[in-house]
Amino acid sequence: MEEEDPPPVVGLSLCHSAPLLWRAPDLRAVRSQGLVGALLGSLPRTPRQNGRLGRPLLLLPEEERLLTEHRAAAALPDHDQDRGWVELRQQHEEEQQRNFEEQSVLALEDRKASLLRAMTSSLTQSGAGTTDEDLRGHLEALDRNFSFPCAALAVQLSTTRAGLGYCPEARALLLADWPMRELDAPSCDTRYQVFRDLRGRGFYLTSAGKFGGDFLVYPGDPLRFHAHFIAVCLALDESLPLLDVLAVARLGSNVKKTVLLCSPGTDRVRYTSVQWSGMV
Amino acid sequence: MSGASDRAEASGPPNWILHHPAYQQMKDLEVADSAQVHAAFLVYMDLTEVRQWKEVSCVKSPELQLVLLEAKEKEGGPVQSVLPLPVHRSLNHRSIRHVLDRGFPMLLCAVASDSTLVYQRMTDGLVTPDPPAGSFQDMGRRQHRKRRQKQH
Amino acid sequence: MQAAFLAPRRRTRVHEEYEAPLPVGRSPQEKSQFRAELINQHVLVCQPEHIQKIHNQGYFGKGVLSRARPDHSIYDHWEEHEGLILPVVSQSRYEDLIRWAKAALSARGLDEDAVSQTLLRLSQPIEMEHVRREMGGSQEEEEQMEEETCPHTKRPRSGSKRTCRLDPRDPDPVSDSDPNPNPDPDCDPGRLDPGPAFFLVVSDSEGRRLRRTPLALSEYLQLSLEEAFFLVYSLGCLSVYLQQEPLSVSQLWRKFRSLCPDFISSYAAYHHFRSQGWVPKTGGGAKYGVDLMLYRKGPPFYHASYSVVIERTDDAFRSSGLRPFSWRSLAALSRITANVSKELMLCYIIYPPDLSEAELDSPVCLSRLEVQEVIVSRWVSSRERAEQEDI
Amino acid sequence: MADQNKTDTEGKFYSEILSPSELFAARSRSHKIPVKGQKEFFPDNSEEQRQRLEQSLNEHWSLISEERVERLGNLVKALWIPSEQIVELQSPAGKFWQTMGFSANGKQCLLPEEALYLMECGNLQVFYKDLPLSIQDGYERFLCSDTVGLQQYQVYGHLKRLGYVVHRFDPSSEPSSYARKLNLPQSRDKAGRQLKRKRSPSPSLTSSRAEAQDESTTEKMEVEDKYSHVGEEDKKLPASPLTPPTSSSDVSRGQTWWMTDIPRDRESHQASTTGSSCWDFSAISFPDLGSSSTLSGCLDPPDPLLLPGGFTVGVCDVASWRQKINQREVKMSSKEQMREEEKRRQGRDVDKEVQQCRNWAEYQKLMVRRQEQCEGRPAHLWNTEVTPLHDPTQPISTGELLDKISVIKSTHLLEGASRLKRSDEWRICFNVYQPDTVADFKKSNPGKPYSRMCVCSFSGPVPDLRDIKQLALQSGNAPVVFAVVDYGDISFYTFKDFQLPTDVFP
Repeated sequence: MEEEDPPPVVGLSLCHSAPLLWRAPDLRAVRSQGLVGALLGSLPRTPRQNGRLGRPLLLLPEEERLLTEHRAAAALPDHDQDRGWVELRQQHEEEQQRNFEEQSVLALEDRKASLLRAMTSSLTQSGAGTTDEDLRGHLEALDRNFSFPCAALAVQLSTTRAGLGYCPEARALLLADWPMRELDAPSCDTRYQVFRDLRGRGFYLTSAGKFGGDFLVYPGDPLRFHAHFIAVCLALDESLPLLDVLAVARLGSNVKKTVLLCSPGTDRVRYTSVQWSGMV
Repeated sequence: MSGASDRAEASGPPNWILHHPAYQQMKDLEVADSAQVHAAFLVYMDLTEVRQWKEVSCVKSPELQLVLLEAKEKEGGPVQSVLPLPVHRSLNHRSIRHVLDRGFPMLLCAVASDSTLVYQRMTDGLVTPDPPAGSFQDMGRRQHRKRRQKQH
Repeated sequence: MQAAFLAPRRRTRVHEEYEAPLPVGRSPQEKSQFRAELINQHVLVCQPEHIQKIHNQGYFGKGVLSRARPDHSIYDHWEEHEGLILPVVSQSRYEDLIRWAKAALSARGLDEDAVSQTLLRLSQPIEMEHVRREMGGSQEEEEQMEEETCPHTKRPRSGSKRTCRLDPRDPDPVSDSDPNPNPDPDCDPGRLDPGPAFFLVVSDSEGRRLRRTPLALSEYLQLSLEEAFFLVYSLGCLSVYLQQEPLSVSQLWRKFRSLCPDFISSYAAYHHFRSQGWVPKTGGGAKYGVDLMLYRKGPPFYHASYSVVIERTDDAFRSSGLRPFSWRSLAALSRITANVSKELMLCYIIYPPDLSEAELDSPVCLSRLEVQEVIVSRWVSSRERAEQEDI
Repeated sequence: MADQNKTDTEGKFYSEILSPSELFAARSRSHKIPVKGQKEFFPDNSEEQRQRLEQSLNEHWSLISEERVERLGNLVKALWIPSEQIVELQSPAGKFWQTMGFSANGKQCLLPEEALYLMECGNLQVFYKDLPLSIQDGYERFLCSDTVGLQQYQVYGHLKRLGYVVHRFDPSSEPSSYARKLNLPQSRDKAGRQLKRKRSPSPSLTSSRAEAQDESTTEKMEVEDKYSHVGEEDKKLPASPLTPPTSSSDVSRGQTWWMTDIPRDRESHQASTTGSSCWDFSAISFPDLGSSSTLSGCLDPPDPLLLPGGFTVGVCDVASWRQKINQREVKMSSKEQMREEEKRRQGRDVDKEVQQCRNWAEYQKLMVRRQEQCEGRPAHLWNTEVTPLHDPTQPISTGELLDKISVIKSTHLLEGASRLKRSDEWRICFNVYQPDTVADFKKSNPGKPYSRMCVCSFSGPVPDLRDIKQLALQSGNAPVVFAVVDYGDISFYTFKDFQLPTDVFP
């Protein structure tokens, strides 16, 4: 399922230590590796709703660690390095100018096309009257009088920062080493080992906090499949109040998922499925 | 109406729990944790007397120093290990693995201080949950739920 | 901000009448002194009359052989046999009971001869005539008694469940103390039900044989430590015996503290809810991963209103809980509570700073504790997201 | 898996700057979101399933990679001023000004989170050093962990997208706990309430219900504040079996269910206790030393029957006593008189049997009788230092019994909260106002917030009682909501003060 070529290196931007992905191809690249992440931003198409969100994509610490271990992610340079600002400003101005000119042309063409459409339709409807002559006259008048208002200019509010990343050469820079962030608290390590193992088995994982666990475990892409498991990660010797086991198991049965106790052992990760017994 | 108070003074008949052969057997396992032994006995009684399980017996887990039960839900069915545990205890995954390593499917039974029992099924590995009922059945269930909500 | 009080939900079908809020007499004639045993760190009420009163007046405890109400019968199958309805047991089950009766008799210090004689007498074949004769008059009496004294006794759902008990002191039990003989409305009134003193033993080789029950289980009521202490200390109506010796209030307090890691907090919470007139059930909490469930009036009448988690805090309101909360565990509790239309309540027991160990050694310290109730609920920012369905 | 989706549009994905023709074309693009299909349970490797997945992914990526394109005329222009951490508007503000932004030195400004949200909505173009900032720039430059960090912004955006008005919480603008204790009228509060009255009927059922609840809880709090000095007994309405902890506002809700199945015989029970055979006070003379009409300086010895045994009381010279006592007449208002009368009545009602004794001899007989009764009580419970709270041989009503065993005091969240030192671990981040208040919303006079948000991380600690108390005190009249951020998920929890009502069954 995963490609033989090494996956493209994605650029992480750290927002107060939260690893965010911004560029659409990067989002696709991590999804192709079975990493889901969490979208945080408003969706450009319909921003005022929470049902479907847009970029940026926040990675779980486990996802970040997996990518860095595979050398498939690197940090983007910080925004404070305002390098080449002068050139960028100049570039921007030129672009805006070009943009205005081209859109003026497009707008004029658009108007002409609709004029043409309107006249031909009225021609066919009335059956007589207007001629090619008339049409040419109208079009010429349009040419003379048309001015494209500045307010009508369509502008892009870029999602990603301009600059690095748009030229393929710059991407090579991303291969440069960057220190892996410390994420090695024992609980983090337990979670990571479980995450890596389950991902290795082909599952897709998302955070399962509101279900009382660490991960929701999906048999395929969460866009299309329901989660099967609520994974609870704990060290083999970690003490767990029985009441907590009862609570999460009951929740699991309420939402028709198996609760999975996951503990990394010396050789492999141990899994125990907990299900409501139906013995009441 | 003074019967009740008179009886309170009398010592009453001997307690059958203490004379039950299964209880005696559990005692003989020399598990120090007497609350767990009592929990195990309650589960034993529930399985044999209430649920009519077959071939219910008790064994001691040397690793956990606890009484475990072995039982079959039906005659000729598979053996299951049962771990009875007072509800306010904690446990770790290693203890669960010890019981699972006996090779049987396992029930964890939480025993509340008033003898309420809550069973959880524990299985080695990943057990995919049952797929949700088909759309037809689902409809039925939803309507049923609606009806119940109306009643309340 | 004060959480609104939500009306408890009444059960749609109520099978019983309400006897009394608590097992204490409301007239000087009505004496209430009950007895329980402390066995294996658990409190058991063994006398059937005590069980009925303690359970039906305030819903204390749980029958060890029943789901809630102590109404277990060991017999699931009943058959008509020559005009009588009798329980049916298998040969192996019968042998178990004989073995058990033997153990019980030996344990009472009878010598081997006496034991085997008694067993022999018990296991002799009997005739239907004998059963009919023994049953004879008692049937009418019982029914009369039932009407007079137990108007509130719940009628079993079907004829298959009956209370049964046997006093091992009496190897030849008759059903005269059975408070609930054959009330099955469906059965032919002409037939007699001998109660559980006799049953049919079924074996492959010999078919059905009529036998005396060698020994029957009587249902016991197990009280949680909090329930037991409440009945002793707050109501003064129960005595708990340890190896035939009754314990004083202080002895019991010390004993329970040694058995339960934070008995003071859990008892304080229990006591508080009882003194507010509610019925807390510690056992039911296990089903929902909490310490106790809180009912109005009693489980037969209302659904539980609250799932309660007890937390202990010091004077600076710092928690020192035995079960530290995480958002994860709170999320799970909040969801399962909401799924069954209950509310999640945190019950903080606040200890003053100067409470000495000496003071804690007596239940008098309860008056120095304070209780803070907090309702935890999930606020749904919008209904637009039917996320739960979608995962 | 996504490899298969790499089509010839790949080039487009790698260049996220749109060409003029793309920009022009984007003006007429759809605003619909494709509906997600029903999810499946098992991957079965079937072609149909693969196709459905591919379609879903294609829709997903086209949605995700879409860029914001707006008409320049619809955009408000603004400048990012990093030194002040604000965004200054360069062109007139839009509709958002009703609920967002503030004026400073004659300039219209936005807080960073407001600016970022408006950028995400396609309303605002922010420039820095003459270059427009991208959304990414906004996240990286505007968010600051001291004020509104990423998690706070997630919560802000979540609520804003649902239409709530969200403002930063400013502790200094809230009334002090002292002012609150005095129940000083808050000018802001008053205005806020007027605002509510003027408001048109709420458009959505949910919000109006929530609001109603909100209103009633406010009232309740005020009622409670006013009467907090009233003793416990006064709060309990003895006639109702289930007494809400607070009065009136709750009753209407409760009535429907608790009134029906309980015989209300407590009152009649109480009425019958007023027995007729009491100490005959008309026959016992009580000397009124204060009365100016007292003639002689001596009092006759009292009837020995009225005295406890072993006393002999002779003639008493009262002259010296009269000098020691305050003889001024006590003036009582009618209210005080009533209270006094009430007190006297209650004092007598304490014990029915004692009340029936006509003299000391009878009283002592009663005590002996009771002692004998007590001897029937189990010695192991009663002949020790710690005895049960209740003696079952002395039956009393359930209500009295519950009163008797109520030894643990119930407290509330604000009690002792002011003595706690404020911790930095928890802070209220936002005030939140309901979406339906937007039409009449005044930034200068926002009124009482619907709730206050405390933003925290799912992996962080759960507030303990101390934290809950502190925040409740700080928040005062509005409930504190904990917005718990678990990566992309946000859950909201409240920890509300509660007092379980007493429920007495006769």
